[in-house]
Order: sequence, then structure tokens, then C-alpha cells
Amino acid sequence: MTDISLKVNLGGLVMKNPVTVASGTFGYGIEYDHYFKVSELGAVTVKSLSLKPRPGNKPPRISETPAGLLNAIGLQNVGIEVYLKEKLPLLREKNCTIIANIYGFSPEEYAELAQRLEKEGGADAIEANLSCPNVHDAKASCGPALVAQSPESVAEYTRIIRSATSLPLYIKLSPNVADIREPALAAQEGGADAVALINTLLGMNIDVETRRPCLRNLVGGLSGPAIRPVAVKMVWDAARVLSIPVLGMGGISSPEDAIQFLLAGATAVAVGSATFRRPDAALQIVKGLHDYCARQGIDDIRQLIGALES
Amino acid sequence: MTDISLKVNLGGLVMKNPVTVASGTFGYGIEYDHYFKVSELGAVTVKSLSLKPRPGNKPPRISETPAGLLNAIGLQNVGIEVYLKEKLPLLREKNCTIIANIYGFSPEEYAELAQRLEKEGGADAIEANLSCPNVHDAKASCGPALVAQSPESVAEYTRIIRSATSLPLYIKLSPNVADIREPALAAQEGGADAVALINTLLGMNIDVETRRPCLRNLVGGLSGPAIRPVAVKMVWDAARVLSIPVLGMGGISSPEDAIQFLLAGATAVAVGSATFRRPDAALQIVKGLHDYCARQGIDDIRQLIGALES
Amino acid sequence: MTHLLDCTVLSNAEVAPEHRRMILRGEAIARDTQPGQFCMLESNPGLIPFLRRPMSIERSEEDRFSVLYKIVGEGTRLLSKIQPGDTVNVQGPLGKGFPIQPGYERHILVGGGIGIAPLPGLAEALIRQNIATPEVLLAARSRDMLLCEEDFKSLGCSVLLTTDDGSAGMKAFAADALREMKPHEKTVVYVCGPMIMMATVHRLCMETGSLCLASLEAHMACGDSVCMGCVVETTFEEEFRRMVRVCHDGPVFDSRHINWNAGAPVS
Amino acid sequence: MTHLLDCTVLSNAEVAPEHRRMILRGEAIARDTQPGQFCMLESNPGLIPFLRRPMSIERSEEDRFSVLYKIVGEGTRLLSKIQPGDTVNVQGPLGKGFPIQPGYERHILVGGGIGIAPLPGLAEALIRQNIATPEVLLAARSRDMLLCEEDFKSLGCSVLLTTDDGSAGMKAFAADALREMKPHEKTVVYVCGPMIMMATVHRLCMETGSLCLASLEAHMACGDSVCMGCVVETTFEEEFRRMVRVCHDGPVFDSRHINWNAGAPVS
Ligand SMILES: Cc1cc2nc3c(=O)[nH]c(=O)nc-3n(C[C@H](O)[C@H](O)[C@H](O)COP(=O)(O)OP(=O)(O)OC[C@H]3O[C@@H](n4cnc5c(N)ncnc54)[C@H](O)[C@@H]3O)c2cc1C
Ligand SMILES: Cc1cc2nc3c(=O)[nH]c(=O)nc-3n(C[C@H](O)[C@H](O)[C@H](O)COP(=O)(O)OP(=O)(O)OC[C@H]3O[C@@H](n4cnc5c(N)ncnc54)[C@H](O)[C@@H]3O)c2cc1C
Ligand SMILES: Cc1cc2nc3c(=O)[nH]c(=O)nc-3n(C[C@H](O)[C@H](O)[C@H](O)COP(=O)(O)O)c2cc1C
Ligand SMILES: Cc1cc2nc3c(=O)[nH]c(=O)nc-3n(C[C@H](O)[C@H](O)[C@H](O)COP(=O)(O)O)c2cc1C
Ligand code: FES
Ligand code: FES
Repeated sequence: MTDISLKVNLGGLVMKNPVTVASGTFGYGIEYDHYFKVSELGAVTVKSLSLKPRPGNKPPRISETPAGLLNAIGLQNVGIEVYLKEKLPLLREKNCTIIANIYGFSPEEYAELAQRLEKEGGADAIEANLSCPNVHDAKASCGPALVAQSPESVAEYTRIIRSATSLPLYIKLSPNVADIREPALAAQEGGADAVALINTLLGMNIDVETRRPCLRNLVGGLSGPAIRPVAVKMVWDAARVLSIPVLGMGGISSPEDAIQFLLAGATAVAVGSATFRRPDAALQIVKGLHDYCARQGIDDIRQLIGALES
Repeated sequence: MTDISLKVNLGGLVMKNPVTVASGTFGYGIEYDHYFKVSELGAVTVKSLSLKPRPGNKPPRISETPAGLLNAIGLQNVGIEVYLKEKLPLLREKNCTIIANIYGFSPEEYAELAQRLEKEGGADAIEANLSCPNVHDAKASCGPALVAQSPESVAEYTRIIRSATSLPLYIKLSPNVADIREPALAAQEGGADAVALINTLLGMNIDVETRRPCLRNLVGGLSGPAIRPVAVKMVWDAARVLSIPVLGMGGISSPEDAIQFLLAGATAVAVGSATFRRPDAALQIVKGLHDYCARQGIDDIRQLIGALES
Repeated sequence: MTHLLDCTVLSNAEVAPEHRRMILRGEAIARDTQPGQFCMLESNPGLIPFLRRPMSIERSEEDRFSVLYKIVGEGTRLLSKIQPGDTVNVQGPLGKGFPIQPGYERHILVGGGIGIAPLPGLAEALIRQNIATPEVLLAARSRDMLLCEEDFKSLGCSVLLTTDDGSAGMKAFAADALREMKPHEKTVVYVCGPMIMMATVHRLCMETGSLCLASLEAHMACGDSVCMGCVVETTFEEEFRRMVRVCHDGPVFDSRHINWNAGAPVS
Repeated sequence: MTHLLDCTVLSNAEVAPEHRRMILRGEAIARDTQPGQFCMLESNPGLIPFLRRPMSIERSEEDRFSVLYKIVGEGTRLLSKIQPGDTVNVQGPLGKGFPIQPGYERHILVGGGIGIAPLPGLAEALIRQNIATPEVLLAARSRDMLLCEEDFKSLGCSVLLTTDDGSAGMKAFAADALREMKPHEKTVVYVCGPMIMMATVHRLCMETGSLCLASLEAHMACGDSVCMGCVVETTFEEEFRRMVRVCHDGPVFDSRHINWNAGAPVS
């Protein structure tokens, strides 16, 4: 068998393979090191970090739906201090490539998070989550309450975060828009090195026996295989108009799913909810990508990026 | 057992129960009369009718995805003439309550369709499909190519159709928007008697062995259980701001699913893709609604509308 | 008349590697089936796959009918797990079967791979109706993938075999083997198999002036005429007649009505 | 140490209407399990349900362990279809089990409904470690839903029964029955059952000065500390410590740390 290169460059970050995990589905990156060597992934992406620790929303926070799940975690996280002090040393010791996902309540908070992460060596790349559906009051969140739903805000936030860091900067977008190209182009104009998409789709599930919402927060974000076709379409839309790369995600649970995203134009992919089903899902996908390339006679995975025949 | 009333009034149309079928998933309404008496449904909704017959898109037009399917039919239909001449008499003979779904390439075409349907007794209510994802060239359709994605256009189209008919008028909206309340309110302002939501979510599926899209049209509309949480959320959003009723649909495949939509605020529901799985799915849901009411001691199903405890 | 029936599975046994025959008890369906018709099987109680699976009805007799299937994905994998005694919900018979052609001298049945599924029932009908004892051409990848050879022989049919690897019969494509059978104007060829094979068989028949009746496949949602999902492109001039439903107007078509250059309808 | 193992199902038999015990072979999990820990079972190969199902480990011994479960929905229905000899992927053991409390005089195990699942293993451990032969209080809807009565008796435990309908033992709520057992300051109560039952048992223990260790449930996505989905509200002052993970910090908690007024975590 010839050597197969799985290496990609995601907006300045060299990844030994195009597979990372989706923020919020893999803790702080080291928890699962006993299931497999997490450093074998192209990168690990950590749970959204905020300046202060956050308790998150009240439970229940999880509700299953056909081929997917709703979550309303509300960004419970240890905050940047604890991350830098307690989590980072373990990640570094394991030699992980780190994408730090950040969340702020203003552009300045994002900028501060990015700056501190860079200064203290807390990340190899930064993913700014402008699209969390779970930090707002649900009754207000039905509207364009997310930064990622306003291209102007995306451009502004990106510019401000950009000016605070020289690390590769990814902007994570929401699928709850009419045209994903608009926020994607806005991120590019603002100076992003890549866009990450998609975050979860807003959704709701109701227990008809109690007549109550299954989530205490009423509304949650839909993830898992159910949303994959929506995500692939958005990656395809965005990749065709952007000059920066796309980090694709949404419902990936098999190597074939990951390849769909690459063919649609993603340079790398993130495995999210599938980890709940199989803790080593991301690693199995790395292996599957290798096998696919071997089977198809491809020696450099970059040949697949955007290679959809249409 | 006490008498249970399942009767609802959907913007002027009295339905003996709150269940219809989703346009495009039940042909012209009479095909399945040998599986069950289709007149037992609250109404039948026919495939989108256009002024001229349409051949639709090239195949493949169907691709299955986790708990759902993509379609890219492209509105193949017999056209209004054949409908009035050949299909309508059968529907009338069976005593069906008819919701005629219409599609035009301009507001004037919609108006003409509505006018002719009213004049020739071709419908008891009209559902204007402003949200078909499959009639555009896929490479163009990623943007806000749908009328339903522009609140201004929705208001304008609605006004023009409204002025052409006095039948109950429903405006069918697309989930591919940031805020469903905007087109919903626009439809209300334009004079609609109800809004129908949701149409399919734009999606894409790729065959990784051939590296081709599974649908010849590249992009299709996602329907089925996978999208239910998104649809329930949008019904809930819309119902809270509207004074006109909502016809809810998207992934309904059981009585419990239908009840979720009622609790979220829908006055009636449409059963779509579930019919592909079980030709009599809609009727089974009528029966299930009755059983639920009996079990819960409800004597009028309208008590469930918007009755979510939140 | 189409029925929606819970059918009891009488057997579900392997007939070749990855190939099985399921025999189901369902009287109304068995009674009303014409050769070439198909049914929609619910492969599983859960929601994945969400859609039913279309399968040709191989044979039907008294209160029972059979389907012959190949395990290719999740739906057929789940079908293969079904145990005798279990119940499967079946919608059928569906579509229009093979129009029996009494006016022809020779009747050749061409089956490629799992495409032979609807042909045993057709052979029986031709014989039962005293029209002809058909000649049969079976094509498969290799010897162990040849299906129903004995069934046709026991009906008295002459059977010609071709395999891609030459492990049984001729090493040839079906159309080439068919050419050697010298079909002529008074020959009707009933063909079912991969699109590419049917297209070449069609072209040969056009050359030799034979009638070619092809049983097509398409991705189906409803299988029963309401979704417009399963169309094939025809050669009809009028634009609005261009697309016809495989589930409703077919699955069997006069091959001259099909636009064989439209590209495979199933990717 | 948590493992991800394909385990062979040794049996999967009914123990009461809609209740089953599955015995699995999985050496590493059996070896490392502490009473009160749980595992995540893959109920099916398909994508619905998408998530694993959390189940307490009832007992573990040598190379095998058991779970006791009630069929309540699709996941448990699919679990119930699994045949001996089949393989189930199991992630476990997970969470922190019952902290064994040697300093107490009386050890009372209170199990409500299927909540008794983690208690047989705990009883064994208390006896094996020479701490106590626990007293057991079992609560159920009716006689036929009482689980494990004989198992506890054969360990030498005294067993008190209560049923909602009085068909066995007292007709009383668990907390009322527990009150009659007169728990005191030197009593530790280990409880697992419906939230409402655990809340009342907690309140009684606060009255009587007993230590109450409660095993909680929550809707879980990962079951293994990475998703933050399974939290319960605590009584801790600091805002950021308010929400703790049932899968990681529990499932067993000192009942004083739980905010029992927060509303049921599972709807
Ligand atoms: C009228 C008709 C009659 C048929 N009769 C038979 C038969 O007698 N025996 C038999 O084994 N198969 C038959 N098929 C094909 C059979 O329906 C598919 O193989 C089956 O649906 C695949 O399901 P799956 O979930 O196992 O595979 P999937 O995972 O859905 O797909 C696996 C592969 O099969 C292809 N495929 C999926 N669905 C279809 C479809 N509806 N038509 C064609 N290809 C498909 C996919 O493109 C893919 O390459 C028939 C199809 C039609 C339309
Ligand atoms: C740590 C832990 C240990 C458990 N141990 C056992 C056990 O030993 N035996 C046993 O029978 N059950 C146990 N459960 C509950 C069990 O996990 C659920 O009953 C099961 O997941 C339901 O799956 P389902 O698909 O059959 O039902 P679903 O269709 O998912 O749901 C049916 C009903 O069960 C409830 N439910 C679903 N998931 C959970 C969950 N994770 N926790 C609580 N309720 C849920 C739903 O709200 C609904 O009312 C435990 C749960 C946890 C968190
Ligand atoms: C439980 C859960 C928690 C999540 N938390 C975050 C988060 O903190 N930050 C973020 O950017 N995305 C978060 N996400 C979104 C995922 O990163 C991802 O975008 C989404 O789940 C789609 O991918 P999937 O379908 O593979 O899960 C979360 C998703 C889930 C399911
Ligand atoms: C095959 C197919 C064809 C459809 N055709 C139409 C149509 O002609 N007009 C229309 O308004 N909606 C059409 N729809 C959308 C449905 O009416 C419905 O809005 C959507 O499928 C969501 O409901 P479901 O998940 O229950 O199928 C079609 C959907 C499918 C699956
Ligand atoms: S499969 Fe629906 S019309 Fe043929
Ligand atoms: S279930 Fe994921 S953290 Fe507990």
C-alpha cells in the first residue's frame, strides 16, 4: 500500500488528518484519552469557554428525537482560568493540537478570551462560537437573537476578535439563516481564517402526556444524523463562494458521512453527537478515511475537497 | 364514553377533525380511497397545481437520509385544467373537503389559479405554496430564492392572491429563514386566513462511491421525522405572534407527533411523508387523536391548541 | 386491487451468498398478483430506514407469494433478520406487470443478477396460459450468484447461462449472449437487470426488430403513485408526458418508450 | 477504569411483567464495577434510538455482570429483543457508586420500582465487607412488580414490602414504611427510585438525622462526563458549582447536596 497523506491545512493550522471533534461534545479534550489516544485526531476542540465559569441551564437539558437529539446545555463551562490552569497542561502533555472554542457576551469578551488564549499558549487555533442557541431566554430566542444570524454583526465581531489574536481564527455559524453565504462571507471579510458550520438547528420537543416541553429551557439545538443533509448543503453553499476553508460538521457518524462533507467542500470535519454513541467515533472516522482513500486509490485526501461531480 | 369533538375551524374552513395530508404526498387525494375512506380526513390537500402541466425534474428525485428523505420532484403536476376536469369530480363524489395547493411563477399566476379554483368550485380552501425548494436551478437555490424567504414578497403575494379569492387562504412558508415570525406576520398582514408550515428544509446527500449527488437536481427538500423538532419550534414561534391559525406539519408520523403540534399552537396538522410509510397514516392519526382525548378526558380537541404548559 | 396486509413470514432462507427468498402468507396479495408486479415491504418497525422497500413478487400461489432479494444496505439487511413466524406489513401488488404477448413466436426471458426476481412467475404464466415455454438467459457475476436456474429448468425452459468471470456458461455480457440466440421480429424479450444491461438488450432488440419489455427500477418513496418520486424519462414528445412513474406506469415498459440516454435513473 | 466492550449476552429473561434481567459477559467491566455504578448500553445497531441507554449494574461476578430493566420505550424494547449469544456494546462502569459507610449501625436499602436495580450488588458488598447485613425496604405498584425479594432474603437480609395497592406487604408509601422502621442518627439509608419517593425519603432522613444516599437519574447523552447534559441542581452556594453531572459526580449523592425543590430533572 502506498503512503496516504491525510494532512490538511485549516486556515493556517496544520492538522495531521482532517478530523476534529465538535465543541461541547468532547469535554475539555482529555476525558476520553483512555478510550483512544486523542492526540491521534487532527485536533481536539474544547467546550466553549467563557471568561467566567457558567452554571448553564436548568435540567432537563437533553431530549432525544428521531435520529438526533436536542440539547439546551447553556454553555456550562469551567471558565478560561480553570481551563488554562487545569485542562491545558493535560492537553499539552498529550501533545494534542488544540482548537479552543470561545463564547462571549460582547465582541470585547471574545477578544479578551482570544488574547489570553494566545498569550498563555492555550490554543493552536480559535473557534468563536457566534451561534449558540441556548444562552438566551427561549421565548426570546426564536428571532435573530444569535450574532451569526446578522452578517453585519458577524463581520464586526470577527474584525474585533481578529485584531486581538494572530492565531488561526474560525467563526462558527448557525444554520438558522436563509442564506448561509451571507454570514460566511461576512466572516471572511472580517478576517476569519475559516468558517465552522453548522451549529445546531433550533428545535423543540414536547411530552404529550405531561404537555410540557421536554427541555426545561423549552427550546434546544438539534444535532445528530437527522441534520446531516442540511449541514452538507450549507457546507456546499458556503465553500463555493468562500476563498477561506470550511470546517464542516453536523450529523457525522461514519467515514462516509465525513467524506460527504469533504466532497461538498469542507477542508476538515468535526464529529459531534456521534461521540455520545461511540466514544471513539472520531478516531474510527480517521481510520475509515484512510481506508476509503486506499480503496479509491487516493494518495492525498486533499484531492477529495470539493470534488463533488455535479 | 362521552362524545368527543374533533372539529376545528381553520381560517374559515370547518374541518371535522384537525388532520389533513401534506401537499405532494397524497397525489390528487383520491388515489388512496381504497386503503381508507379519504373523506374521513378533516380535509385532503392536493399536490401543488400550476397553470400548465409540469414535467418536473429529472430523476433521481428521492434520496433517503436518517429518519427522513430528500425530494426534488420539481412540482410535476397535471395542471389546473386536468385537475378540474378529471380529479375534482372524483373528490367531490367522495365528499372530500378539499384544500387545493397552488404554485405560480408570479403573483398573478397564483391569483389566476385561485380565481379559477373558486369559480369552478375546485377547492374549499386554497394553500399557496410560496416555498417550494425544487423549482429553481439548484446552484441558484441556496440563496433566498424562495418567495417565502422575503417577508415583503410574502405580503405582496398574499395581498394579490387575497384579492382574487374569497376562499379561505393559507400561505405555506419555508423553514429556511432566520425568523419564521416575519414571513408569518407578513402573510397575516397580506390577508391570509392561516399560515401553513413547514415546507421542507433544504438539504443534500452525496453518494461517496460515485462522488455524485444522490439527487439529479443536487439539492432537495428534507422531510420526515428528522425535521419534526424544527417544525414544532416554528409552529410555536409563529402561533404566539399570530392572530390567524396555523396549519402545522413536518415529520408527523404518530398521533403523539400531531399532538405536539397542537400543543405548540397549531389548529390543524398535515401528515406528509408518513403516508409513504403507511398509506393510511393520516387516518390512524385521526383515530389516535380521538383515543388521546378519551384517555385524557378531553371532550373538545380545541382545548389542546396552544395548551403547552411552559 | 392493492392491499395493505400484515403477512406472516413462512421462510426467509439464503439462496446464494447475500441473496434470500422470503415466502409470505398474504392471501389477497397472492391472489391478485400479475407477473412483473411488485410490493412495498416494511423492513423494520423503527424509523430507519423510514421508507418501505420495493421488491418484485417472484411467484404467487394460493395464499402465499415470494420475493427474492439481495442484501445491499440497511433495509435489506433488516429484512434478512426477519424470522419465520414474524409479521411483515406488505403493500401490494403494485404497478403494471409484464403484458403477456400472445402474438409472438419466441419468448426470451433475460435476467441479470437479482433482476431475475420477477421472471419465474412470468415463465409460469406463459406456460400456464399456453403461450410458450420461454427460453431463459441468466446473467450473473459468477456461478454462485446464478439464481433460479433449476426452477426454470424444472418448468421445462431451456436455460442459457453467462457469467462475468466465466465460472458458469459463457463468459459474455447478456446482450452478446442474447445476440447468439438470434432473436427476430417475432421474438419478445422480457428483460430485468442493471440499467446498463437493459439498455444494451434494448439496442440489440431494436437491431433485430424484436419487442423488448423492460422492468425498471427507481428510487421510490411511496411506491404507489402519489409522490412523483420514481419517474423515468420517456421518448414522448409532449413535455408534460416526458416523465412517467415507474411504480404506476411501470415497472415494465416497452423499451422504445424509455429514453435510454437520459442517464441511469438510480445513482 | 471505564471500558468499551462488546459483551456477549448470556441471558435476557423476564423477571416480572415488562421487567427483564440481562446477564452479560464482559470481564473488565465486571471486575472494575463498584455497587451503584452504571453502564451505557447500545440498544440497537441502527440510528434510532441514537443514544445509548444508561442502566445500573445490578451485580457483577467474575467475568459477568447483570442489569435489571423495565421496558418503557423504544430503547428498552429493543434491548428486550436481544437474544442470548448476541453481542451488545457496553461502556462502563460509569459514575461513582455508593460510598460504603462503615461508621453506621444500621444500613437500610430502599428501592422503589425498577430503582431497586443497583441494590442487590450493594447488599452483597456490605455483607462481604463485614459491614452489616442490610435491612431492605422494597416498594412497588403491586405484588407482581416486586423485584429481587428472594435475592435479598437468600443473602440473609430482612425484607419489608410495600405496594401501592396493598397486594403484598403494607399498603403505604415507601417513606411511611421507612418511618416505621425508625431510622436514627446512626442509620444510613441508601435509596433509589422515583424522584418523588427519594425526595420524601430524604425529608424523613433529615427529620430523623439519618444519612441519606440517593441514586439519581437524568436524561443522559454521553453518560460519561463530556456533554454536560445530565446535571442536577445542588444546594451549593457558588453559582458555578450549582449544577453537577449525574454521570460523573453521581449517580449517588448525599441527599443534602441535592436541591429537591428544583423540580424533577426528568420530565
Ligand atoms: C420496482 C422495484 C422492484 C425491485 N425488486 C427487487 C427484487 O425483487 N429484489 C431485490 O433484491 N431488489 C429489488 N429492488 C431493489 C430494492 O428495492 C433495493 O435494493 C432496496 O430497496 C435497497 O434497500 P437497502 O436499504 O438495503 O439499501 P440502501 O442502503 O437503501 O441502498 C443500497 C444501494 O441500493 C440502491 N437502492 C436503494 N433503493 C433502491 C431502489 N428503490 N431501487 C433501486 N436501487 C435502490 C442504492 O442506490 C444503493 O446503491 C427493486 C426495486 C424496484 C424499484
Ligand atoms: C444512571 C441511570 C441508571 C439507570 N438504571 C436503570 C436500571 O437499572 N433499570 C432501568 O430499567 N432503567 C434504568 N434507568 C433508566 C433508563 O435509562 C431509561 O428507562 C431508558 O433509557 C429508557 O429508554 P427507552 O428508549 O426505553 O425509553 P424512552 O422512549 O427514551 O423514554 C420512555 C420514558 O423513559 C424516560 N427516560 C428516558 N431516558 C431516560 C433516562 N436516561 N433517565 C431517566 N428516564 C428516562 C422518558 O422520559 C420517558 O418517560 C437508569 C437511568 C440512569 C440515568
Ligand atoms: C450537548 C451539546 C453541546 C454543545 N455545546 C457546544 C458548545 O459549547 N459550543 C459550540 O460551539 N457548539 C456546541 N455544540 C454544537 C456542536 O459543536 C455541533 O456544532 C453540533 O452538535 C452539530 O454537530 P453534530 O450533529 O455532529 O453533533 C454542542 C452540541 C451538543 C450536542
Ligand atoms: C415527495 C414530496 C413532494 C412534495 N410536494 C409538495 C408540493 O407539491 N407542494 C407543497 O406545498 N409541498 C410539497 N411537499 C412538502 C410537504 O407538503 C410538507 O410540507 C413537508 O414534506 C413536511 O412534512 P412531512 O415531514 O410530514 O413530509 C412535498 C414533500 C414531499 C416529501
Ligand atoms: S414512488 Fe411515489 S409515485 Fe412512484
Ligand atoms: S451525560 Fe454527558 S455529562 Fe453526563
